[in-house]
Amino acid sequence: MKRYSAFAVAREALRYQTGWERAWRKPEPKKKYDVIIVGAGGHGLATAYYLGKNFGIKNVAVIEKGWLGGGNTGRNTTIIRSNYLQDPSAAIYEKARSLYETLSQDLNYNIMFSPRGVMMLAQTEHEIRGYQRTAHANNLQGVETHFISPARVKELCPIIELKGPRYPVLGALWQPRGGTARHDAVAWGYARACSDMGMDIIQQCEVTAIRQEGGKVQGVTTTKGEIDCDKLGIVVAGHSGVLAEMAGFRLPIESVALQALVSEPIKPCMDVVVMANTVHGYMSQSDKGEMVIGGGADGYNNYTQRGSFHHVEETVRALVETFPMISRLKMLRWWGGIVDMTGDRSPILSKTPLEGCFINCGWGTGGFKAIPGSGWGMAELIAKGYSPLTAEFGLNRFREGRFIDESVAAGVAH
Amino acid sequence: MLLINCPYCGVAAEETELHAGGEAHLKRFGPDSSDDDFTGYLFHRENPKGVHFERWRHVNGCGKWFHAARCTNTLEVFGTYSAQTTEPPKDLLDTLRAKRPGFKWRNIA
Amino acid sequence: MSDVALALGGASFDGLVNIEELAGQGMVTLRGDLSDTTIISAVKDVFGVTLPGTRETAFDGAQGALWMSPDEALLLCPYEEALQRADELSAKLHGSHALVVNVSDARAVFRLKGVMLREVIAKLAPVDMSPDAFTPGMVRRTRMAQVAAAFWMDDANTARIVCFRSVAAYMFGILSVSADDASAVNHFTR
Amino acid sequence: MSTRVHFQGRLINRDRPVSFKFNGTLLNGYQGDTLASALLANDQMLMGRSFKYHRPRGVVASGSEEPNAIVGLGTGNRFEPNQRATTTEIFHGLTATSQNHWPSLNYDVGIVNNLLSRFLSAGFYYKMFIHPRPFWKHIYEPFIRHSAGLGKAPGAESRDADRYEHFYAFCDVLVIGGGVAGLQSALTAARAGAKVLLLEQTAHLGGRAPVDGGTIDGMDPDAWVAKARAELHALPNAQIRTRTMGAGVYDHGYVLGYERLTDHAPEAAGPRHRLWRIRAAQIITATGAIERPLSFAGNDIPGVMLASAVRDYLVNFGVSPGDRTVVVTNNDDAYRTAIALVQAGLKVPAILDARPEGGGALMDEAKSLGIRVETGAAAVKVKGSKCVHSICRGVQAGEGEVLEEIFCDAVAMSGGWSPVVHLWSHCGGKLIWDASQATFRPDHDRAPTSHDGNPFVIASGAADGAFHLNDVLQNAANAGKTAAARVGAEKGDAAASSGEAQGEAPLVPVWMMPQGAKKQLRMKAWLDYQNDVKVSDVQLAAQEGFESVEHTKRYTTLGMATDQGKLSNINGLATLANALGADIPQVGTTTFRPPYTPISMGAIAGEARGDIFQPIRKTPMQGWHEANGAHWEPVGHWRRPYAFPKAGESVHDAVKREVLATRNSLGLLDASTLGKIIVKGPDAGRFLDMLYTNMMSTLKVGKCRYGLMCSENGFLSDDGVVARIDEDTFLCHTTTGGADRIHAHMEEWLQTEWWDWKVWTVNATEQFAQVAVVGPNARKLLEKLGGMDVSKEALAFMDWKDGELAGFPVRVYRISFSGELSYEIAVPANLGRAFWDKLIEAGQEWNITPYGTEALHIMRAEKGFIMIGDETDGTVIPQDLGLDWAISKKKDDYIGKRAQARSHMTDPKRWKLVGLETLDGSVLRDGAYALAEGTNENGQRNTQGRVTSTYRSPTLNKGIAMGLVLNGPDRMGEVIEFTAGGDDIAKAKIVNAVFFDPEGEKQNV
Repeated sequence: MKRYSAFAVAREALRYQTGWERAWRKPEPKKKYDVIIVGAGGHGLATAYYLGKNFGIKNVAVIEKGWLGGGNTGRNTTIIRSNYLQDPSAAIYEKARSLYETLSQDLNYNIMFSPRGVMMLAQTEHEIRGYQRTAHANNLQGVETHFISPARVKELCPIIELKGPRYPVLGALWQPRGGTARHDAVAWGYARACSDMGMDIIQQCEVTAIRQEGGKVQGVTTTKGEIDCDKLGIVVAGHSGVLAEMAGFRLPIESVALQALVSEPIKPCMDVVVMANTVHGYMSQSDKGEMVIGGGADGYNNYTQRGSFHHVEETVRALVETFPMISRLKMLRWWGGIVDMTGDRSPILSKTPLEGCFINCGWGTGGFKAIPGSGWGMAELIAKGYSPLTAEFGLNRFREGRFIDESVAAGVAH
Repeated sequence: MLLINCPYCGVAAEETELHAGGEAHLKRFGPDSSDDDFTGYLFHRENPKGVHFERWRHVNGCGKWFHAARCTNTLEVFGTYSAQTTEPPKDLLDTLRAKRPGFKWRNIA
Repeated sequence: MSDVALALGGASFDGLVNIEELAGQGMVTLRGDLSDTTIISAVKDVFGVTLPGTRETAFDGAQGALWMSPDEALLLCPYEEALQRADELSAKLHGSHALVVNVSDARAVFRLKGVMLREVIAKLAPVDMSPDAFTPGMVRRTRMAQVAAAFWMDDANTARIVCFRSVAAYMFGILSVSADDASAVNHFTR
Repeated sequence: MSTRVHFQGRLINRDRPVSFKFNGTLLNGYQGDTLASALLANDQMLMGRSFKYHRPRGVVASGSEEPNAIVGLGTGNRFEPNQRATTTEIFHGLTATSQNHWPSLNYDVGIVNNLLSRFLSAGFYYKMFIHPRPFWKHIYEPFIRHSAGLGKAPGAESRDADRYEHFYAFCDVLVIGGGVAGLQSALTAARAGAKVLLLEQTAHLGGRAPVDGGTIDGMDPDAWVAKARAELHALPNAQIRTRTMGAGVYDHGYVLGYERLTDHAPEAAGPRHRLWRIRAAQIITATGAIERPLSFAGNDIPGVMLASAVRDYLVNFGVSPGDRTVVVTNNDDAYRTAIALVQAGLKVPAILDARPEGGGALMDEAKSLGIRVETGAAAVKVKGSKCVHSICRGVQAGEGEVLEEIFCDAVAMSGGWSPVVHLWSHCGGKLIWDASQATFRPDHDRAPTSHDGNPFVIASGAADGAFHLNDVLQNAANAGKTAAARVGAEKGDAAASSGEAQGEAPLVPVWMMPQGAKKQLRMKAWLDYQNDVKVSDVQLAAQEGFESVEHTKRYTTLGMATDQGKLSNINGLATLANALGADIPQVGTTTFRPPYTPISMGAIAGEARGDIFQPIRKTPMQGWHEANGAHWEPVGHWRRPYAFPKAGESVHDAVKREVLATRNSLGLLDASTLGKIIVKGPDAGRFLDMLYTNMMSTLKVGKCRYGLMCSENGFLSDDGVVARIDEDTFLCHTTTGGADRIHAHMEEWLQTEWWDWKVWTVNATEQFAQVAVVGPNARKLLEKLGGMDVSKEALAFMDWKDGELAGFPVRVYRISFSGELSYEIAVPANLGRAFWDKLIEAGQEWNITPYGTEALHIMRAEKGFIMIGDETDGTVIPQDLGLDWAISKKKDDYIGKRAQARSHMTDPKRWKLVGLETLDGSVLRDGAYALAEGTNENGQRNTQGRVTSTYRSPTLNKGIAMGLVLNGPDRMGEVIEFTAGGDDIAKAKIVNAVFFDPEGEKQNV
């Protein structure tokens, strides 16, 4: 692989870019791999990458029905944070966040991680208490967060309205090293690095069956033929249920549409990510200048990647109230993704009833920020059969009633 | 932006009048049930890419819960029916068999 | 009782339509099987009207009944009579499976007057307000902007809107904005 | 030089001059001008700078597809960035500023990027700035953000001076687009009897036809349009809305219409935009077509425009972009521009037609006017920087050898036409490739389907790929007829008007000009003008393996600018297909998403701003609270008084005063927000036994019982006091946030699980105002009011009773959430305020003190009572809180019982509720965690508990807290450590959670 650098860019400029090679190879599938990962989104590619990097397992194929990075990796609002309340969540999201810090260097691909800071606004007394609790927990989890004053909120984000008539800003949970990254680049960077390690990324290849024998996985049948493997990782957000059914087990998952939108680009006016949970909206500004906006998910099962407009309306209404200056900006682009919702809204990274088959799914609305940590933990789980990062995210937790519930701040007081 | 007929008041209700209530025809498992049955009841949901039976409530309307058969991939609504039943009515199943030959949902086909 | 205080003290607004918070609207919720003859005749006895069909209204002067769902009706009468009539109906239905509750204080009622009332409602409710779709004699429970509401038309130029008392100020606010003189849509009128 | 010519201009009124400002200069136009036409009339061809290279740009199009002429409009609280000059109608006093340059439009230092453009190829950002790591965030990224970004941000404190609204409309047939196709479709559908609504995004009906010429039913197109409009206007079942864009088609026939009411008249009263939410049974997209640019070097220089735009400016606005315009084309339509220019007395030095044989009748007409036509010709490159200087002619089949340099000041280009398929595609309509016209058009067999599974969108006219005027009308009439038939309207005559226009020879697809252009030329051939994506960038993406159109789009940013690729998508796609050696349909298209053109956030938010942003629920006593200085706390949609600080008093001091006054004498709480649900029926007791963990069926009439409700998942979800009204009837109190939720929960179980049980419910929360009269003097106050016996004997603790107080009809519950002697009194809501006033007045002698939610919280914590939302967070079961006493052991079942038997729920290591007291009397931090030894596998510090509620108790004058602690109840007296911010810790002793009056002597009097 030719390394990317300022020098390489200059060299290629002088010879009209003729020297750039393919970012990833275009291989035909082999007969057999040590590990097959189904799904070349961020999570699948990261899993493959860390299998190679951390465990030397490089005889790996990543099989993708469509195009790599074409699912939720490229359809989210690119927020990266790890200010979660529960220990298992904080562990995997912080692992991810810390890997993001150096990911551009690790992959030799600028994924534009921008640790500009993430704030979650407290707009009720109840939210203040909830975020203070999170700050205490984060402190013990090694996640740097602070509860900050309204004045500090305004200083960090001048376009915010502190004294909204309905929900004045009472403070915020501030994670200074949270931020954003260029979502497509994360998939492309991992793909390029995987390909460089000799792994095969096979696009336009749909898995139609999972073959097993004696309760153990044997391989997959695809639109490009049968491919054998020792171990199989299923990492197909939005379609996990379909694959699980092929493997013969059920998942506590429902697929729903989540929507996001961007405004037209404007000059820099917001250098932090703001989440306002009381009014259900969040916003940041991309490097292109677009205001990137997200909100709530639909309540019904949906595979169309089209959500319902009233959610957009609710989100925009909330954000116009929080950031009045956006009222005369215009919505440029709107899109939807299919997200997997589990029973406790936390992900599943787990062994399955089928020996040799592992599953990573259920990231709901929070998958992008977890990609490196999820890949790291998943690779360890596949390679060694156990990972402290994924230990609490097993499928068995639903049976035991051992939930990882991050929505606890949503309780309602007297 | 779905439009679903409420079988109780006859209104073609837009989604903002409705509340989605998840999978239909769940059988409740109580205190003496096995772990498997109880976990299945609480968490294991049908999640088909295709025909789905589900519950809705006409919350900003007559307040009634009802059932709907809907395709999660095209959003076609095949029909709605009473909440007070443990299985879809026969005429709806006939419609489905005609429109979606080979459809399968749990043990309904 | 002179101490009776409406949510907004009888607020009013003049614009595309005249909006007025109504005093004196008694309301009684009836839960029961609306096809049950005992219930039908008890309602007829006490409120003077026959229970209306699906999404219909029935009126006899100040008394009336609105279809709310297959097992719920909202019965109307003068405010000061509501409690007594509710008790009377309750008594008549003793032994039947029914629940009668005076809800006159739980709700606010607004009256819209003017030819543009369809338009004002259509700014707020996801309901076809065209004259061929919604007419006097019908009642619609729905959402208006962000709150639940029900409305019906007494005649071509008069509608009444019911919402919960706690959101009366909000309802009055959204109605007034929608009835702003400079905001005519002229969709139902030319 | 662009200028106003002395004739034509069908849309402007030369009797009505309009003055406006552009970049501070006062300019004049006419009523009817767009900002773009008015700027051209003033020889202001340069209108903006591109996004990446800051190249000087002029207007290229005449409608909503414009990528270059994007300006900031208005000032102050009416400033709007990124508005298209081509769709902005001018008005007196309009102020526009060009964007993305510094210090000025003419001299922009950002143009340095242009000089570096060779380095800034596709993917450049991903390959650069990797080292050193901190430089990305602090140096590279801020620079990139600043040079990108397009329009100026509105001021941080700016507040939109306008308002917005929504409107719901319903129709049988919605026609989007008011050109001749839309009008014909609307006429046909309306004549058949369908209820029709037609939307047109501009202020004018007719679309392109009046500019393009021909005749309809023997009439001039303008005359036919006027006739059609009159007929529609006369039909009672048809409506026309101009200045209203069909912005998006959503599932089940839902369409967003974006009506711009006052953008052309900002001083007018009323809303600025109205967002239409239309539900249509059938939608006809008569959205026309958009002309494609040609990819030749220098095709972005100001003065190079779409041929149709040149014609539009001339015919509609009497403006010519230049004196000498060279036309470059691969089709016949562009000849119309040449003919119009010559007929207007302007020069057309040559038409460069890429087709070896040239065109048909239109070519002959052009030649007869003396225009030179070169066939098989190519524009090799355009020379110029801020304006066109000349065009170099070569052969299309070649590599770019220059045969001739033709001096000119404008270039009109046409690469063919693409139907506007956006609205067809928004909801899943598929496309097919029409090779003869080199374009995608709607695939009729794969239309979007609605709730009934049937197609609900029909394309009409040019949007369906019908380009000849007569084809357009026939196609449109068919669309109208089909739509009407689908809604059952089939009366009348469905015949279309007939159109006559010149026939056209077929086009020849041209994706690169000349076809073998060398690298140096391809690097100057723009695909996406605004985002500066060139042919060479797309080719590089393909070379690097970005083979999917989605990859290429994202890698190069092709089609992601504010025009969303209206001009560039097909050209980009064809370029990619060529680079991959694939057919265009194989490469496919990107997904079309709403909105068609950007719509304002204000319009989306609608009326919901300020006071009516969200409903604020108000109790009957709200007016008193407002008048008495309440400090508010939002609780759901309610806003409850947190405390009532007096003048000069801090909120904290007010809370303390309220607690002490209540404990010592008499307090008053507005408890109206508590849920009150009436549950009645022969099975009501049985039902409540399932709903609550407690046994409710055994409750005696006249008595109250505190109950707990869990979710089926076992977690505690609500609590409250249940009163038995009569044998069949219960009244269930819920928390403030719980009223609607619990009522819905009850109805859900009754309707969907136990539908054979005879139970009715009514949510009577708002029927009653409820007041808690609390404190040692509570009884004295009620006795003073008189009307009923409130003695201990007549109304014991946990009794309720109907009666009268001071003439008010009341229901009195003797329940206490403070540990004091307490009566909760319900009165009809309309009497609530009067009753409250009466209590205040009568309670003066005991210093009656209204208190807010914080005093309520403190007093309950002093008594060790749990609070839903504090002690519970959705993960807590009653057993964690030591509430086993409220869980009936006699019942076989209740909601949540099975869940509570799961292994994690019965785990003895679950944290349990205890009281906590710091050793020094200080207050533990909200949300603090109790430290345990060591760390877990992930390096996180182990914990053994957490604080759930913590206050300074005014009564006990020390910090008190409740918390969940590992084995807590067995560790009384033990001291453990809690986090206290940063590395600080606080030591606290585990104690009983009842801090005050543990024997209950105060409430039981």
